[in-house]
Amino acid sequence: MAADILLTFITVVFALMVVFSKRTVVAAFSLLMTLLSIAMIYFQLGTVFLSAVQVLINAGAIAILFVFVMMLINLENFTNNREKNKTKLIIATFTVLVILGVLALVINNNIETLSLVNLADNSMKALFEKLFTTYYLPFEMATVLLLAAIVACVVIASHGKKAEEKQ
Amino acid sequence: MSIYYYLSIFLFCLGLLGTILKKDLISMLLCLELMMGGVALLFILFSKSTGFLDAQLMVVFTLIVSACEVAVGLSLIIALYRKKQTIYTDDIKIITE
Amino acid sequence: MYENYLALIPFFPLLAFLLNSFLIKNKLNNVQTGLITFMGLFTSFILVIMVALHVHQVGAIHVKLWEWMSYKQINFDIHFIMDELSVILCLMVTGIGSAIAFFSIGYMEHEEKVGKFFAFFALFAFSMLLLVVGENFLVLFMGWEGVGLSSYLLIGFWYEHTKNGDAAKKAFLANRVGDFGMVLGMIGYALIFNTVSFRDLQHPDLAIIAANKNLLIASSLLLVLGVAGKSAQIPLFIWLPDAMMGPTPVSALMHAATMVTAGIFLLCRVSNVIVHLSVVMDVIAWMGALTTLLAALIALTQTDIKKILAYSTVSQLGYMVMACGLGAFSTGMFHVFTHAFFKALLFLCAASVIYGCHHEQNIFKMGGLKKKMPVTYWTFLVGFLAIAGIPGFSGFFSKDEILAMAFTNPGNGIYLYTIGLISALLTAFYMMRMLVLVFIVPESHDVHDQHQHHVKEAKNHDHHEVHESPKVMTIPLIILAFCSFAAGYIGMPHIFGGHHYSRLIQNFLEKFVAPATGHTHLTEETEIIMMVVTTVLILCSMGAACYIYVVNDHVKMRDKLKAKFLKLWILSSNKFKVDELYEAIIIKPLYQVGNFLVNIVETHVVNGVVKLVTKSVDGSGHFLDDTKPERLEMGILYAVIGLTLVLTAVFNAFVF
Amino acid sequence: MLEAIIEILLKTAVILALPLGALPIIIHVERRGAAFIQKRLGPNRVGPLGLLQPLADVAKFMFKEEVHPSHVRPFFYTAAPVVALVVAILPLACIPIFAPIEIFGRSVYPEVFKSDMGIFFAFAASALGSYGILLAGWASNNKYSMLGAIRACAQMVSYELSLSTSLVAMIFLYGSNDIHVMVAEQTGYWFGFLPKWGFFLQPVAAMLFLIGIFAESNRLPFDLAEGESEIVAGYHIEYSSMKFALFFMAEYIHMIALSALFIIMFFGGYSLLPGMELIADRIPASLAILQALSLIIKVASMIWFFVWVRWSFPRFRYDQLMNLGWERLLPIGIANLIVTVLFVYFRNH
Repeated sequence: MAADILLTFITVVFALMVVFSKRTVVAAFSLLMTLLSIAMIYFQLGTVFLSAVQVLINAGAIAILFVFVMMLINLENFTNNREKNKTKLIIATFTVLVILGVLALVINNNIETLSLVNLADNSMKALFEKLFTTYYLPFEMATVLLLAAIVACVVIASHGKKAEEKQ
Repeated sequence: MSIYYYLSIFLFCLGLLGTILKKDLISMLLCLELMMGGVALLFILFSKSTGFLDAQLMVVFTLIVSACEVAVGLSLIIALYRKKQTIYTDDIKIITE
Repeated sequence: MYENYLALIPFFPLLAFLLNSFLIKNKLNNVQTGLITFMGLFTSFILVIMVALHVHQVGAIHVKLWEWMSYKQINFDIHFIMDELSVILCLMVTGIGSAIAFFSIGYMEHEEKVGKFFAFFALFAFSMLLLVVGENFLVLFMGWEGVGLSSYLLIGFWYEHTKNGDAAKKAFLANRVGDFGMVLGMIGYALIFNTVSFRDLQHPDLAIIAANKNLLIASSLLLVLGVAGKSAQIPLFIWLPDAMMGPTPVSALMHAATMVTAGIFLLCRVSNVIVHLSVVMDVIAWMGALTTLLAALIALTQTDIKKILAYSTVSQLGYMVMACGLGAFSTGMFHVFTHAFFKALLFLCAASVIYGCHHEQNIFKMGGLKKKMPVTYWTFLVGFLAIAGIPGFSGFFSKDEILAMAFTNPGNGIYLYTIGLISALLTAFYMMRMLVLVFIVPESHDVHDQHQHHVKEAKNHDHHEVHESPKVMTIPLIILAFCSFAAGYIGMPHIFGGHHYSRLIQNFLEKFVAPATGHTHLTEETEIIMMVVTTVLILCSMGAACYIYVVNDHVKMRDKLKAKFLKLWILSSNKFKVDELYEAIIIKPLYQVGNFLVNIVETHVVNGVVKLVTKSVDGSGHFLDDTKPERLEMGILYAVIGLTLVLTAVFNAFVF
Repeated sequence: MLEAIIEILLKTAVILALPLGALPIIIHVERRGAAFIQKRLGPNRVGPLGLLQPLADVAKFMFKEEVHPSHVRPFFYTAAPVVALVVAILPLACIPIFAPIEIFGRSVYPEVFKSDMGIFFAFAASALGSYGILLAGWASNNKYSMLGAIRACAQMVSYELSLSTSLVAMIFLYGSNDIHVMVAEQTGYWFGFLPKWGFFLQPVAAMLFLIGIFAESNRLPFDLAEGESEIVAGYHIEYSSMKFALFFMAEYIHMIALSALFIIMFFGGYSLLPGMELIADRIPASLAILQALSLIIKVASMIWFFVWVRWSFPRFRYDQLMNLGWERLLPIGIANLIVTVLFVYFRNH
């Protein structure tokens, strides 16, 4: 139980830093830390492979992309002189709190059923055999999606460059 | 284990709030990533409590989707930056040139 | 062996149709296409003769080609039958058909696109054979429709002039109305008797007839509507006179000999059933009688040669339907048989007259053709004598038998007899009038000059001299003249024919058709008296016609007559205003309903609703759209709010 | 619970001691090797044969003046080297030195973090390597270091592909991603003399992994990050003394970890070298030590190979580098993957 609380605390702290930090690079690295702490939670929950995957993909690739792009655009030296729109802040926080309340209600009402743990054998082999049998179509769709994403990135990124060369 | 449920919805809502409050596009994308983390965690928790293991596969798929989304999102931001030299949402209101 | 001959009979006209229309795309000249159709019809004519002889000895033969579909226990299959009834009609269709095909080779020689004409001709023959040879309602109806279609195509052959197109459309629509009744009647019969095949209907189960009497009467009356449509009876006869717009051989073949008899053929097919329904029989009888009288009256004042013949066909058809109505189906069929010959003959003579006078159809403009077109004159004379009912010719035998049947019919026979007699006299009168005006009376000069003047403008080729039509047209005329003379003798009444020669065709027909029952016996003497009386009256009416039109100048006489019976004359000349009547009763109200729907319902109700919807959506759109520049984040916020609302609504069990 | 903690602490001590202890030797080997290749003597003044030279270097780094430039982003500037080192050491946690042995009635696993996902975790940790460099480059807030960091990061991210494809190919081949199973698969000989190493089974995957390692650890043909001649030592320009030493250590440990992975997959990990079975059969107790020894020898030879390659290949240009990574190695990797999958499929059926 102690480990649970500790990990949740860490994740919450870093999550808050992501949202409320002034500088975006700080936000990016705190996102990295949140993702790593989520990986730790996975590990603690027993799904070891997923934590490895989480570290490898989320922390290892996506977060890097963020920092990478931030450095490319050197976001830092932007003067952030935009005025803080008070009314928007209030409305947004209010509605988000309402949504949070609704979700909390959902969990509160069925916390008993949710928290009992019935561990099926979660050996990775059995689980991932399922990936290639019952979920074969989504798996193929995912590959197609990835391919499309790669092509999209190449096109979008290079498109801009071509325009530049023309000028 | 039950505290993680609250954590996941907290992450989700925080990400949502961040997406709304943030000024520039990249941090919005960041917060989106945060929401994704929250959802994935919820998947795992449900798979543990109901014993339905396939949910863990869903996490893999959400990861894939979030990876694609981030990749395309960031390349769009770069292209946008090249064109408009700014990625603050206030400046990108006008769609036409 | 004879079964495959039977199967092949309709095949040859179909082959001719296909050859003419698809395979040989106007590479052939007119004569070759004509020959193809003629050969098609002639071969099937020979087949019909062979099968007919076989049927004469053995009785009906039938062949099933293939199963089409079956519904509950009714199975619809393409099934041909050659029984006594269809033998007669097949002979007529193929025989007269090939004669007319031969004739129209000559007649249509100078037209363009004649390949198309002969293709439709063959199509008509094929569908008519289907109709006749069909063993069940299905095949009959296929033929029925095919015939309707080809009549539309042939009437509208010269579709360049809108009048021909309209006439074709009118024919088709009238037929459609009839077909509508026909289909419902067929369905009624199928449901009641659980079969569509005529062999079952030949010996219907009386219990069934008694059980659903009303439904049976209703469907039979609907069938009668179909008959009226096809055989141009009272309600739906308007299309036949207009059908004269087509080429004359077409009117000869279809609107005289074969197609119009389809209605009577249908009545004979279901005769065994409707015989037990006295109501239906009376309706048929009275319909026939009234049509005969009306058509004869109108024919009196017509000036177009083909219109007169058309109305005379309508009145003769009225005779046949009246015969069927009286229960004497075989007599009706006998009259169909004889009428086909002399009416086809008359039409072909008219055709050769028109051909000779360079497409002039008004009888007052013709005159004195006796010397110029002798062969046509003599054949026309034979036809005239037959239709008028002069003893010795075919018309006399069949028409008098009908009148005798009417006379002996217990119920309202006597009234029908008088109407029949009057219309016979009128027939004789207007036929004489036509004969005299076209052939005997010398051409009047003023009319003649006008005629010449008209000819010079229209045609600048060869001299306007009227000449006899070529050999290819006169040979069929002679053949048909002989047939129309001889056809009567196979159905002679007892008096002349003695024991085993009399009523040959009627007895042969009665093997299938319901025999005439319930007629009081006619003694020999009364029969002879009746014959003498009718012939004397006919001769008087012919004399009257001669006196009026030949003895003194017909122009002065016409004016005097017109003055005396002015109102009657006007009424009859413009066809008793039947078209205008239909116009007023059916067509105008339809237009009014249409206008009402368009002006009131359309503009206010439908558009109104549509405007309402668009206005509301547009309005609500504006309501939500806050004028400030659209903020990206607020968009996301609204989306998420919406999502949560939906989800809470859907999963409220979990939430509360 | 207590024994577990003690056991983990003991193991981490061993795991840390080995590379850190070996570090000075590696540096020395590096410098002497470079000299040897360039036909010069190299450091042999300090102590016998110059063996004490590394100690001298370490002392140098420690006592150098700690320069802390003002224009630097303070927190991230100091955090970068620490992150780099930590991330470099993490993969070592799951690399076993010898087969699990029976002591005091319990079977003890050599690696600190025992899981059947061992190779994955090592690989994931090495993927985090680029953070150290990115942080350093960005924190030191000058153009050259930023450029160096971006290049290094791009290179590491793209060469992860070739690493992962060959890794997956090998996992297919061995049928599981537990390192012990992999090593068990590779013990024994083909035709009597050839050891059953992954290298002979899958030379293509081996080459890919090797190139990947060089790129990941920014070693020479790919050391665009600290290309001295172009961008003046890349991302760790602003770093002086100890922080620079940390970066240095991180790089070397990362190199050791990656070569250890390479050895596990392609050279049989801790499986005994050809001559060693004879000794092992005679003294069963010594099996673990011999296995550890063979692993260390293999890693040492790998390090020497690094040094050798460093001083014999010219540096790649950036576009050549990227071209090689994406348009050459990736297709080969995927093709190899497909071939192995088919091979494994037919082998099993």
